[in-house]
Amino acid sequence: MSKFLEVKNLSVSFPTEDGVVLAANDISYSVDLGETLAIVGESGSGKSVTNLAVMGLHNPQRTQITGQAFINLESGPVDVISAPTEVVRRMRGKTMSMIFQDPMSALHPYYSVGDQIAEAWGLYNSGSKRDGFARAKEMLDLVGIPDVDKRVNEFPHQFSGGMRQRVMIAMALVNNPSLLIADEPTTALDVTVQSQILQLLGGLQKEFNMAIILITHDLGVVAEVADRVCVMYGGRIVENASIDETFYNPLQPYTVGLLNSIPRVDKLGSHRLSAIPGQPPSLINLPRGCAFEPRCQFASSVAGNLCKTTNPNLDEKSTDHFARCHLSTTQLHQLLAKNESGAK
Amino acid sequence: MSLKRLTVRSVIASAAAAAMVATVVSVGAAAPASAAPVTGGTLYFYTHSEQFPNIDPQRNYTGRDIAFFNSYVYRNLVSYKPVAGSAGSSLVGDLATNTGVPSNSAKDWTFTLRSGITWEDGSAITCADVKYGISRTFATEAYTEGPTYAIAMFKIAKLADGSSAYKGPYVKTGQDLYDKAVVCSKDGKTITFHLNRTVGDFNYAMTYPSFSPVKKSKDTGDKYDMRPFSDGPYKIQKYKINDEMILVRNAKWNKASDPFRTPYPDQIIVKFGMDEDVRDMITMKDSIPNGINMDGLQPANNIAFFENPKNASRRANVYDPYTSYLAANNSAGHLDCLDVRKAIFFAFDNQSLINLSGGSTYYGQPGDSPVKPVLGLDYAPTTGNIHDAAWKIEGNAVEAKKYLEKAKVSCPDAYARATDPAQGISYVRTDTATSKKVAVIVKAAMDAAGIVVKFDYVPSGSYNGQLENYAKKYDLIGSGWGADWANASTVIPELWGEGCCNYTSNKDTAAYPAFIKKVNLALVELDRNKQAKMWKELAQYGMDQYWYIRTVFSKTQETWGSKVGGVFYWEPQGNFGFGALYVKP
Amino acid sequence: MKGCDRLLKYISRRLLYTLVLMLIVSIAIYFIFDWLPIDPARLNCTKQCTPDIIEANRHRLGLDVSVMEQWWRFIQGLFHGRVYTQGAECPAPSFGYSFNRHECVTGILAEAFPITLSLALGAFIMWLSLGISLGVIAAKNKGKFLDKASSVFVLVGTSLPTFISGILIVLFVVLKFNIVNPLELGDWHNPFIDPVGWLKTFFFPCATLALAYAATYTRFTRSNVIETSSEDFIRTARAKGLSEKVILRKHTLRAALAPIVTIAGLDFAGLLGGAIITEGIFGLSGLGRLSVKAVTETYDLPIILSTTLLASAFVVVMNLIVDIAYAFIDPRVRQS
Amino acid sequence: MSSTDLAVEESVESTFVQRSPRQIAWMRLRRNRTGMYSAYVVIFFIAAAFLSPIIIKLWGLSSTDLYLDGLNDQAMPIGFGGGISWKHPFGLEPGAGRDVFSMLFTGSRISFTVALITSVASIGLGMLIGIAGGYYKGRIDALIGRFSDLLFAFPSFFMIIALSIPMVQRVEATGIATGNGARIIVLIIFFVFFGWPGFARLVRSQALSMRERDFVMAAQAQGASNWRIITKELLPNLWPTAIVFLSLSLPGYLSAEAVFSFLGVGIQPPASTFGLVLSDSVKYWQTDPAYLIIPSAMLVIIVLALNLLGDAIRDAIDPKAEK
Repeated sequence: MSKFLEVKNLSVSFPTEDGVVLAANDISYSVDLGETLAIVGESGSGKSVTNLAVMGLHNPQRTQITGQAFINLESGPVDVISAPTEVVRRMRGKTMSMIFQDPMSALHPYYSVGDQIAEAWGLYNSGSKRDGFARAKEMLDLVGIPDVDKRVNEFPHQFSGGMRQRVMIAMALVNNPSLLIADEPTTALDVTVQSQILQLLGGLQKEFNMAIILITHDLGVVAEVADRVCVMYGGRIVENASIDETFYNPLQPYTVGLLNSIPRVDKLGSHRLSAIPGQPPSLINLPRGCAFEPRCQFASSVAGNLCKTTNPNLDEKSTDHFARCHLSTTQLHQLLAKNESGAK
Repeated sequence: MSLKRLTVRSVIASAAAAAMVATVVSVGAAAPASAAPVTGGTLYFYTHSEQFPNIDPQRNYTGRDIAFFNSYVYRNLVSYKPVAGSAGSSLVGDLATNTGVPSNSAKDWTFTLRSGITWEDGSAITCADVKYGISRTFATEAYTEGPTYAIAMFKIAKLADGSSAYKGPYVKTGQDLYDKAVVCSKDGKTITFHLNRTVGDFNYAMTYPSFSPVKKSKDTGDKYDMRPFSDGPYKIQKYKINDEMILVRNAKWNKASDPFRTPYPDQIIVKFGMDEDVRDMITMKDSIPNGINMDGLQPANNIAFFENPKNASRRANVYDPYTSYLAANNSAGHLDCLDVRKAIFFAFDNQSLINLSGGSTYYGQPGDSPVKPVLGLDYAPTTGNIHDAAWKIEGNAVEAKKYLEKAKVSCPDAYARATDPAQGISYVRTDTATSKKVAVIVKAAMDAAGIVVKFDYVPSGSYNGQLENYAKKYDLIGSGWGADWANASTVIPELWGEGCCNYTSNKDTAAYPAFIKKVNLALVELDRNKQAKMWKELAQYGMDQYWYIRTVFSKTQETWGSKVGGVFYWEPQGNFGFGALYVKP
Repeated sequence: MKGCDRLLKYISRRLLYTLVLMLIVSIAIYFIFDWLPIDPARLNCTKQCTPDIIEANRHRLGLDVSVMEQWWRFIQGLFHGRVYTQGAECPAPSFGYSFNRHECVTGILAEAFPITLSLALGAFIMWLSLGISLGVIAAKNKGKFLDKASSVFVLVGTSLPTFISGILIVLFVVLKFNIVNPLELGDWHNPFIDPVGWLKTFFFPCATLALAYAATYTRFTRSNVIETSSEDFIRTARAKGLSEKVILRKHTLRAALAPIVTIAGLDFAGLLGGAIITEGIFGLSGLGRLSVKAVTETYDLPIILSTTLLASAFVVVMNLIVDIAYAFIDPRVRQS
Repeated sequence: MSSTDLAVEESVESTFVQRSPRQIAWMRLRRNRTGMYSAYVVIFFIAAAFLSPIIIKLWGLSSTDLYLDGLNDQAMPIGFGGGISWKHPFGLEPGAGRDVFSMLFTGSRISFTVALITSVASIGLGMLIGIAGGYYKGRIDALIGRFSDLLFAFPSFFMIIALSIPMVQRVEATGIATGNGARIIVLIIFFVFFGWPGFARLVRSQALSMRERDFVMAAQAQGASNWRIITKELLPNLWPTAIVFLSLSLPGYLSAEAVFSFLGVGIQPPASTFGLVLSDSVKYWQTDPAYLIIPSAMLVIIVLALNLLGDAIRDAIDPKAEK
């Protein structure tokens, strides 16, 4: 049985004045209804680019997209990459929805929130404007906005950041989509509000049995809600595993680095926070070898110049745990253990 | 009459072969004897102007407009005969049956009114209407635009400030004085004017509409200038500034009571405010065949139009009654130096100015007197100025420099003014395109002679109103003047003496007292030949002083559409004989 | 509603400000023209210019009192009418009496205004539709031929001064093809009675002006549409599943064109004061020609002052309208 | 392109290639072919204008001499295209006989001088006042706002026409300059007087938002003086706006000078700015069309090039607006 969304060998590139930017390279992942997939990476790692491609939100004139992304509807699978733009457009909002990082700029400043939600609803439902507003109120209520009768007529600038994101969510979910792509939904928000939003998303997912793709650079967020994690680096997926595997058995030095860079209560005192040294790679002239090699503390441990010359494959290092590294699982474990003792 | 508007042609154009005495060209071409005039149709006039400057008879003092309204809308006691050639300068009774009877050595003049003359409402024109009309000239608190012969000549006392003791029909101060000076006979048939001095040709002044009647009950004051009450063959149906004037037939006008008017068209329409290029295109393309260009063409178009033989039947090129002049400011601190004035005179490049208007065919000639040859009796070629052996039509920088050298010694201040780049001679000009082009030519010629000249451009519309002020401020100022009638008494005293338009500031010069003494003698001289001799001597005297740097006997070009008939040039008015125009079918 | 209250309060505050501004401007204009070294009482007073006559002229023109008094009389005249010497009387609202034209200025303005309004409105509609549609086309075809062609077209139109383009249009289009009888060029026709005549008179002058203005709007629209297209809320609209047409019409243009309201309002108001050159070339007796002739030819102070005041009133009032319109368009403005 | 794409591109350029914003702008400008050609045209004409006395002399011409030999006895130029020849590449002026080539380049020197001084001065003034309003806010800002409202309310075009002649007289009375010198001064004063509020408003809004930005806050936190913040933090961030405004206002003032000269309130003959030559040449549209076409074409080319250059500079500095 195939999953609801299956992305296969998806690549996205932009021709620019300086050369072709390979923003996403041979990406494959899948997510099923009721499941949350987290995609993690630094900015510029290709995580948003990939999902915008799934939504069909790239400008076709300036983007080259190859590969496939199947959405398995009851009527049969649709490849949203090769399907006509009009078909994909009619799936947006209804089959798949997306919410964005900055809820202020993502809402139209000149229309009331009710207007904007009703517009989304009216696209797939026949009904008067009043029906649309009634539905908007319902949704606003659902996402936990108080005093909806009044607030439905207010404008985005009259809402706080968290409330705005709730509005965004209400708007994205107004047509009961099966897939919700949340692109850094909490980055711009306070920490307390962050968890409220995440809880809200989790609750709604259960209610509507949605597939959620959560794009983030914050592993803390991931830990809270995700079922599965894809780590991206330099336009490629470098690790793809279940949440537990990712956190407790990372098999890629970059993932390890990411994990080390978040404060953890359980290792308090013994653990020193460490940033990953160096800069993310240029996506124009990717090195022939591993993209992470220049920043990888273990690159020298690999025999020969393998990391410099050959890009590792995304291998299934253990059951349902994929990682892109020349080091074997045991080699990595040894090196990590050595590091830890050294630190002490 | 004053050259009220400095049109394109009047500034650069100019005038007369010295030999051409009293033989102004008549324009026969358009009206061959065989073609009989046709009654009916609409006659159009079009102009760049926004309006007629003034059409209230007591305020109208522009040659063209006097001719226009005298032909169509209002009548005088006496008019010029509307015929071509010099016969056009003879007088004919209009509202009066005669051309005036002088008595008491021409200090009293009596006119007999015609019977059957009516206003546009059918009421009769009375002697009181004439008297009332003329009295409006005295209302200087309201009207100042018209000629002031009545104020100057009537036997009414003058106050200390030189103004008349009679203040006009509105204020009524001194009304008794006026009633004594202008007397209607008991039967209302004759009107007599008592003058303060001998005026042998007073009846010529009567040709000015300032001496025409106004019906007191119809006097709307300032607004009369928008719609004078008609006693001519047409009345004003509409007059909107910047838009149009429509004249329609005056049903109450009685052909029998009018000795000469021939109202052919049913309707006359004047279109105002045409863009100059559009106006020229209409004329050149003959787009409005029953239309007349009231302004003349811009120089380049003028040449093109006149060089094209196809247009032969719809154009006239004539000497107009005006002399254009460039007056020097002869007062101290300006050009109070004969040598500097002469230097400027010799430096002038007349040829380029002539060429600019297409050659002397269109421009006329450099003149040698403020009096135009057309005045006949009062004109004779002067000596010196353009008859000087050293004068060259394209300018003589060498001669000019010679006089500058002299001026260095004789009048260092004026010399410095003329040659010091920090000072320079100031020359005021109107802000029209052609006027500016003239400036370029003048500048180049003065440069060649080492004279520094600086130009100031002022709005053309208010230029004439400001001449008095400009004349005091600037060193050089140009304008034009035509005799009000065929006597230099309406020229020399006006331009160089105590008259209206002396812009030379010559009154402080050493040469002035002798001059003005002789002028006053000439004014009261009754022997016309003796008087003429005196005017000629006075012209020579002034020209020798170079009060005017230069004069031009100018020519005028008129153009009209192919369906306009009856065109002739009305010599004394310097314009079309409007009354004879008709629209060909 | 509370929002409505706020809007009312906002409008009344702006209205008050506008009134005060108008008063200050009118006083300033009176002082400026009084300060000029030109004495209208001396003009048209060539021969008999005794001090008496100048004084009489000054009295007649109402210049024998202080500037503030003149201004106050003007304001009073607006509400109560005024009586002048020589039987001239102007009922309220009186803008003064022109002794050069022997008419009440109010009447002169009332005749000139429809002409200027027609010209301004026609040009406004033409340049807005031309500018905005070309701008949108250019933005949608960014970097392609249509983009470049439209920008060069409007730029050439703009670079040619109106006094050249206008005369070329008159001579080589209007008169060459006998579209309008040259004597009727600039004739006023009431658009409600004779729309064809009106169109004949105003189409070409409007086009001349529109050509001069369109470039600004094309460029403005183009860059605003492009900039707005990259806004997050447009991506949101797209993510909702809206079609490109709806996105452009409802989302992009609404945000991209809002700033145009400001400049369009001001440009329009400026034109209402009179388009001097275009009016001259096409023989239109609008406010522009009226005021310029009044300055350069007759120095007709009542007309100069009235047209100047009127022109600034247009600007100030249009500013107010723009502000209010903006409050309706952009909800954020209402709150501040 | 969506902002996400942009983010990618931005990061590519700014993070990896490591160029300063100025370098990036310069690089973009150089890559814009239209922009570069326009720049060459503009540079050529400005250089030609300011070197015109030398060029004209080298050509053996003078802008004030009358070449009467080239005119017929009706003062029209002899020969093709209004007397175009090797010696007189643009022909002769009908009527007076000056060399059109020398007239145009000598005249464009005046036109450019007026436009440049006006643009720079109104930008400078607008910058100063705009920053003052935007940075200090409060009463100063309100005062400036009211005053510029007042200026906007004046019908500037008409006021310039009405006031310039008396103003010229006043300037002449002070003895600073006479004739065209005084007219140029008056024109510049008027242009600047009515021109600065537009730019000041732009700067004010930018300064207003900038003073809330991190780098200004940081400087304030470090106790930097207002003067230092304005000169070191605000000004460097405002120069792109100023340059774009400059390049777009130059053609505006060039045209404005032409219009006012045409209306007779600007510079006057014997000088020969674009406006003067054009207003004269309209009179000869039928008899000497070349005399109309050559100056019009030259003005159109200059204004077009300046506009295109302005666009290119804006694209280069602020790619978001145009990319």
